[in-house]
Amino acid sequence: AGCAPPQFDPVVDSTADVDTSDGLVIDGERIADAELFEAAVEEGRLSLYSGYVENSEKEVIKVFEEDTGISVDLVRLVPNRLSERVLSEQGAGRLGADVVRTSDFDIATRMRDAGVFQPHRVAGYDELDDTVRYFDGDFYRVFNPLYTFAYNTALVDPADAPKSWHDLTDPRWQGELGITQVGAGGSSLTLNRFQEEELGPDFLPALAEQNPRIFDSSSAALESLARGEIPVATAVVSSVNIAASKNAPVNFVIPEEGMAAYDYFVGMTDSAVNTDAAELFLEWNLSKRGQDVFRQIGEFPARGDVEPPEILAQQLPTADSGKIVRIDPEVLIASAEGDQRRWNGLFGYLG
Amino acid sequence: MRTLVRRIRQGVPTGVLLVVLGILVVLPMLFIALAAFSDDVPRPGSIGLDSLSLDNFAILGSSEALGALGNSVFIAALASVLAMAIGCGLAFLAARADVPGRRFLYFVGIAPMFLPSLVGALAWSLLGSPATGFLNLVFQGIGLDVTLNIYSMPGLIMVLALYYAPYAFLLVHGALSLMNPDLEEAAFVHGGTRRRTLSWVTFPLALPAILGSGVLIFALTMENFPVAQVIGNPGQVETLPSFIYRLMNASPSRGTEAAAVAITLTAVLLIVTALQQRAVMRRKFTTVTGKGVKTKLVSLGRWRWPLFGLALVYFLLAVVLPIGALLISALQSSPYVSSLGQLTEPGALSFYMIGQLILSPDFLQSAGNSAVTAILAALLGTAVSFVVAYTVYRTNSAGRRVLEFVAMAPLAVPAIVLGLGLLWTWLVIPLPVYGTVFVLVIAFMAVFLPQGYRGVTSSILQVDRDLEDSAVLLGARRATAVSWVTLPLMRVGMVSTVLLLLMLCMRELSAALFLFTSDTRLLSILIFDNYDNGAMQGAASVSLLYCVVILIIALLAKSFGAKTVDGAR
Amino acid sequence: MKVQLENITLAYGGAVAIDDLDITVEDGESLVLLGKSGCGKTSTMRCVAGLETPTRGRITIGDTVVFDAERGVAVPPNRRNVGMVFQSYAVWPHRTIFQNVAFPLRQQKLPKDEIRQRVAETLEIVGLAEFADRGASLLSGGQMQRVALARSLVMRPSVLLLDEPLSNLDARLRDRLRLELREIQQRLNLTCVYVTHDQSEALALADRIALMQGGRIVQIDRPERIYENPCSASVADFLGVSNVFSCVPRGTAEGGSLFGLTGHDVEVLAQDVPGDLDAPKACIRPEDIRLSGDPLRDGNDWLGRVEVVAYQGASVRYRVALKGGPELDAVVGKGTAPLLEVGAQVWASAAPSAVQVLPSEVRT
Amino acid sequence: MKVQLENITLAYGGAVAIDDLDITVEDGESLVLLGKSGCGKTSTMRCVAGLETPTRGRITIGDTVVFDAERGVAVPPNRRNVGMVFQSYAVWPHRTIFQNVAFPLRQQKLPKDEIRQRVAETLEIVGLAEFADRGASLLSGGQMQRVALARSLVMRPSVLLLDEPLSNLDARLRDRLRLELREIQQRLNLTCVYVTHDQSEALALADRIALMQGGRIVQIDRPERIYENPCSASVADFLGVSNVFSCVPRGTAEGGSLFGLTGHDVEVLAQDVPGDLDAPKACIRPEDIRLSGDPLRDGNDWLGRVEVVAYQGASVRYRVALKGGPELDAVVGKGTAPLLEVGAQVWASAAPSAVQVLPSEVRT
Ligand SMILES: Nc1ncnc2c1ncn2[C@@H]1O[C@H](COP(=O)(O)OP(=O)(O)OP(=O)(O)O)[C@@H](O)[C@H]1O
Ligand SMILES: Nc1ncnc2c1ncn2[C@@H]1O[C@H](COP(=O)(O)OP(=O)(O)OP(=O)(O)O)[C@@H](O)[C@H]1O
Ligand SMILES: [Mg+2]
Ligand SMILES: [Mg+2]
Repeated sequence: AGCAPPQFDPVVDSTADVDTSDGLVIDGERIADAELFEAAVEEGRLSLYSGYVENSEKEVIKVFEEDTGISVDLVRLVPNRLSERVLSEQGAGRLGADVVRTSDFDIATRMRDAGVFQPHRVAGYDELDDTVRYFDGDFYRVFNPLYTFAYNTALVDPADAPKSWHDLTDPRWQGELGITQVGAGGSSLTLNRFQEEELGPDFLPALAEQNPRIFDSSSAALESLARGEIPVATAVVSSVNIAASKNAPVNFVIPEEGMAAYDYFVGMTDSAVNTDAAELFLEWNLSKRGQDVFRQIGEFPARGDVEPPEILAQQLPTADSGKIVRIDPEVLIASAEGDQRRWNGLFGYLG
Repeated sequence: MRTLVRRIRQGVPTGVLLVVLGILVVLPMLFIALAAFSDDVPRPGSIGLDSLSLDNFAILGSSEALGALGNSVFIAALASVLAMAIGCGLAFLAARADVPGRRFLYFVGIAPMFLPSLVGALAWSLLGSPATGFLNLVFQGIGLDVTLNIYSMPGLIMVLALYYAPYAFLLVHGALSLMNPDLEEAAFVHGGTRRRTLSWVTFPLALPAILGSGVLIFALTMENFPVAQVIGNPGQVETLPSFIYRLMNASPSRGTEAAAVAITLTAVLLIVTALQQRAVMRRKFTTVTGKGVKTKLVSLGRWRWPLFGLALVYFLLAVVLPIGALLISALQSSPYVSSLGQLTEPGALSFYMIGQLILSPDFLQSAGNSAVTAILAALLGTAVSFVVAYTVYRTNSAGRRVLEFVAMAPLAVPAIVLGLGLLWTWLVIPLPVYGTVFVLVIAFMAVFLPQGYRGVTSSILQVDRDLEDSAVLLGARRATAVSWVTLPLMRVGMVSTVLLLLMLCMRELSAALFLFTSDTRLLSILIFDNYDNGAMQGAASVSLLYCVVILIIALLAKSFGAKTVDGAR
Repeated sequence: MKVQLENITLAYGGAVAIDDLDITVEDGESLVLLGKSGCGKTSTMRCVAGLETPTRGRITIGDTVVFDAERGVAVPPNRRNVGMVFQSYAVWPHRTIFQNVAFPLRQQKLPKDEIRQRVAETLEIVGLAEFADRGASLLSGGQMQRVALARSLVMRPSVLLLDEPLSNLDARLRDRLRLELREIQQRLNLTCVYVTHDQSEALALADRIALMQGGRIVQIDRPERIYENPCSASVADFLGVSNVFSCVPRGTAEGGSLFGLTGHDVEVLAQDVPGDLDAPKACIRPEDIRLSGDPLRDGNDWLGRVEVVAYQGASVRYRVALKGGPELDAVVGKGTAPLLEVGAQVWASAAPSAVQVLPSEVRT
Repeated sequence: MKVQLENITLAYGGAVAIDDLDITVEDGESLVLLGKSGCGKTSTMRCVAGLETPTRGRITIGDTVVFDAERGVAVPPNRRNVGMVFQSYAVWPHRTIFQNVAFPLRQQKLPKDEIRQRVAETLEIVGLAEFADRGASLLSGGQMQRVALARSLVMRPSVLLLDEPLSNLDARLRDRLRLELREIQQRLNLTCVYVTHDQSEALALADRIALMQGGRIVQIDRPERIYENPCSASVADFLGVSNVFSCVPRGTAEGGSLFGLTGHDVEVLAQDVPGDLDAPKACIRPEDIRLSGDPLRDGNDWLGRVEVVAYQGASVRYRVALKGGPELDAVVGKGTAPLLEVGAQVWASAAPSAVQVLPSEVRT
């Protein structure tokens, strides 16, 4: 043992050309005019309630704070509990957040119905397509984590690794797979819908036949994968990226059939105190600069004009390649109950 | 009329208590009850009785729920029995036996509490996972052909028992320290063997503590989620806590159904409490009388060393191995270990991350928050518990039986569900505490009231009332008499209770989740976030530091005086 | 201060321990409660002290009503200024003897010096001066009892309740403390209620004796009087009259009334017998029986045989089986007669004035 | 079974409670331990029972050495078959009376029926038959003490240790239980060690009495003998001889030796005085003093004045201030003399044979 820092590669490279002489301009892109920027700096801080993965959100905040000098107070909860808390605080008129970030369209709309959000039109509002902006700017989709599967590189030679979802049903992986149960949140539901829609009705039964180990959350699955308890598991690209950056012997696969992309939304609250800082945060999130940070973490950016990321030396396909499958929120909500029941039945799972 | 006035006057203290407990416990529970009977979650702003229904209870009839319940009951029963055996045994050794190193055994008894069950479970999954567990690597290394699989029913039971034994230890240790050897000697003289004396006099006299901790452990293992998730889940052992977790985490969330399950659990637990209350109220357990207490150690003869050895084995399993595993995992630069040899390679282990962590403002802030919250909650919680216990067992005020049930009720509700009730309560109550550390203190007091109450009760029952009454007759006010006679006599029990609450508060996660803010994050949240991020190394590092923090606080608390009661010296 | 209990009834759970009890203890009086084990003595004291809540009745101390079930009055114990020595001692095991004894003075907020001095004095009285700094549970039984006594004495309450305060002390010490107690009680004009099972203690300490039976007072009077005139055979029995026999009236004879002992062939002559008694019993104190070689011919004379001889220090106790009659206890002063052997034939005699014929019980 | 203690020394912390003690209790004998509060009686019993570990010495019960400090033998209490009634009762509060009493029989693994029957018998003896199913802590003090007694009696141990087993019982009950105890002890040929502070109890129960002082035995003998011939003035004092006066020899006179009471003008004639005593004291029992209007002229006659009259039931106790001398206690049987008033002039007389001159202490 020693005290030297281990060789960790930082996930996000935040070097950029930041110019605050007249508003906020980063790498040539004007993110805020002078008026907004000064007002935001005047407020100096903002409160963010987020359901996004803690470490990643912290990377984002770090870059934002470097760029603007505004500090962000983070309350981080998994999306479900976040929703519970936001709705309760909202109901009592004591919502403490200026900005809320959450996954799941269902959660975001329920918050909206409760009057959590106030509309704000970002600079490039008109150029954004309808899968990004919602309800006149009540909230925006900012990025999509990509759900695929990953393997332990110490146990599985990249050459032998499964290349497609259907490879997972190969007898070779009998008892060697880890998956996350369908009820673990919106991400699991999205993956499930993707599997049903894209891989055919026989895929899940076949997967169940493999007798996979079922985890209650994707983080637990990834943890086991990194430790080598299971060689292959379903996983989210950004999480794999972060784990790998901490020397975990893991890598993900870009399957032939594509991967499931679920949504993350962000919006400014109706009760926001630091309105200018909150607006600036939204602008920054949807700017090329912000989108680039998400990209580096391993998320698929929402803006069409930002390149898909290159993660762990693998270039992710573009949005129009057909390999990034986003499920329509309405469809997802409509089929959630049936999907869960079928999944539980197939995998003999309680829930 | 006068009688009425007297009734009211006599009722006032109980009334005040009922109000305090009402806000602390009953209101959150009411919210949960309401949720259980509503179609929609009754959040502040949308509380109403218009959507009442019994639909949520349908879930109880599902085969999944029944299966999970059956599993849980089985696991909780076995784990409780095992934990009780370990805890009571250790408590006896540390409090009453002439084993070598008694002080050390006290430490052994409480040390596992330093490891939150989540951390303990993680550590054991590091140690005993069939593929890469350190123990299995060791077995391989020395050529043993055994594979330990912690991901199994026995594994789950073992880990639960290991980490819940300290509950029994603390409560029973308090009770055994207050034993009057005359009572034991009488059995010994009248032909009872040592073992018989223990089982006829010593342990039955500690019955309030034993039953009390039994109820606690049973209820807590029944709803413990972290161990169920980390150990049970990979082994596909379905339990009630995973079930509730899934209900809470489902998308959309099925909070009302979780509440229904919780309410049912509450009902069951109230019955258990009633049974226990009957057993305790019917008999007397006074061991400290006005005719003197001369604490005396029981001589174990040739069993001294073997029993000490057993205690060491427990220490090894519950503390040394897990801490070792955590240490390795906090230091190692890659989470993946295929053989132990790999760890000796240069650069495989590094203190850098831990160092970084200690200095990080995140850690420092949450450590401070945790310490402040836990100390406040432990002290206040013990105080409230004492007042409740005193009212229940030392006064005739009307409604004291009810107090006991109220005090025990939070036990039945999984903390995550209770956390919701607390959130709603403190959003609705017009006091400026929401969003401050105080709301966490209050929440912890509510969540751990049963533990505190049980801890205090068992020792209050052992002190003869005459001792306190005589002080009152000699001119002291009741409060003076309590602080001069009763409290000092109960000192061991009280310190145990404070310690217990302290450690529970330090590690409590679920109840805090809905109430913390960016300024009032706690260490436990930091650990959970790290784990949830898949950053096992971070989780392990925080856990280690966290153990150190708890250790320091616990040692401080202990040095405030868990001496035994045997005459002023 | 005068202590008055009226119609007090106390029940533990279902069991009635005190049953509609009335007593008055006069100001400065020392009242001894006598009664069988379990008859309710301790319970009565606890009611006076305020440690139990009777279901009915009223208790007055001095001019203050400290308890009244009907009006809902219940003054807490610490404001009644009542001291109590507990039967169970209630010595605080976690304190030193000094701390135990100094406690009531601390409560009265006396200056340190005075406390130290008064505690020292009191410890001197009970003979524990050298133990002041010893932990209170590191004592022998009798020493603990003395701590309990000292603690109540040092307080100088207006009413002192003593529940067998000397039961575990040796005779000499008991004698001495009894005198001290009496002296203190009279000097400070304390009102005392005292429970003891020691006959001579009762007699030495009491201004009046109250006899309890089954939660009630059956007789209350000055010691000599209660001793000379027990109101029933069971009281007499309790006061040490060991010869108690059922009897039936056989009319009057010269010098008194004649009674036949039920189930026996023996007759008894008694003086001053009240009319029609309910289940009459003849009671004769063992000290009033004379044993000798010849009948005395001035009252009752029975022939008998010595069955048991028990040496009692200053006296000898005989058990004599009467011919055709019951066994009789007789106590004979050591110097007053030659020792008899077991088996000896003797005449047992008793003056008719020494025979009391009493109702078996009195209804109260 | 014979119990033998040799050279037993026991210390609590630093304080020596028993100091090089030797006693032998013969098989079937009932030995009463008498001594001041705190002299080591309880400690001695605890050593026999095996509850304390002496620092030195040897204890034999029957033929078995149960303790030997040198050879490191220490048989645990449960294998000594010794019963003990604790001074603090040690009744198990969480059990019923039946359970308390049945415990020793359960340990002997007797059949249920026999247990039930023997417990019922024993509870009958102590008068608690109707309480069998009551919780043991819901009793009065005396009732608890009887439970403790019953528990030891039912066991029929080979050695029975009784530490003031009747101290909280009323006189009648105590009398009865004392007889029962004696009867059981003799029937079962039990070896008994008994601590009591009640003189008549000691005399009634003891085959021999052992007098303890400061952790040692100072005299051990048959009751009459120890009573008639105390070995020292302090023993005499302890045995109820309340008239003890320092004196100096003044040579012999007709009918005995003459002594002057130190500090007084009064002389005492005594018979059978051994030669050169260390700090001699004259001891006269109060029962041996005669009070009358005239001097007796056949021994000691002192003029005095009655100071205190105390009524004692069967007798009256006077305190008489002798002219030019100390105060004298006299106990006079009730019937034997007319009652004297306070202030009356009387002659106090004592036969020279009733005056014992003894050394103040004996060194052992
Ligand atoms: N646990 C103890 N620690 C220290 N000293 C003790 C302890 N128990 C008793 N002693 C001391 O030892 C001496 C003898 O005690 P023991 O109990 O044998 O007396 P005892 O003769 O039974 O007196 P009593 O008649 O008052 O019961 C006493 O002076 C007492 O103070
Ligand atoms: N805590 C209790 N619960 C139930 N019954 C009780 C309790 N305490 C006493 N008793 C009963 O009440 C009656 C009176 O008890 P109390 O203690 O007054 O008797 P006592 O006259 O003091 O007797 P003793 O001389 O034996 O001390 C007894 O029959 C006893 O069994
Ligand atoms: Mg009593
Ligand atoms: Mg003793």
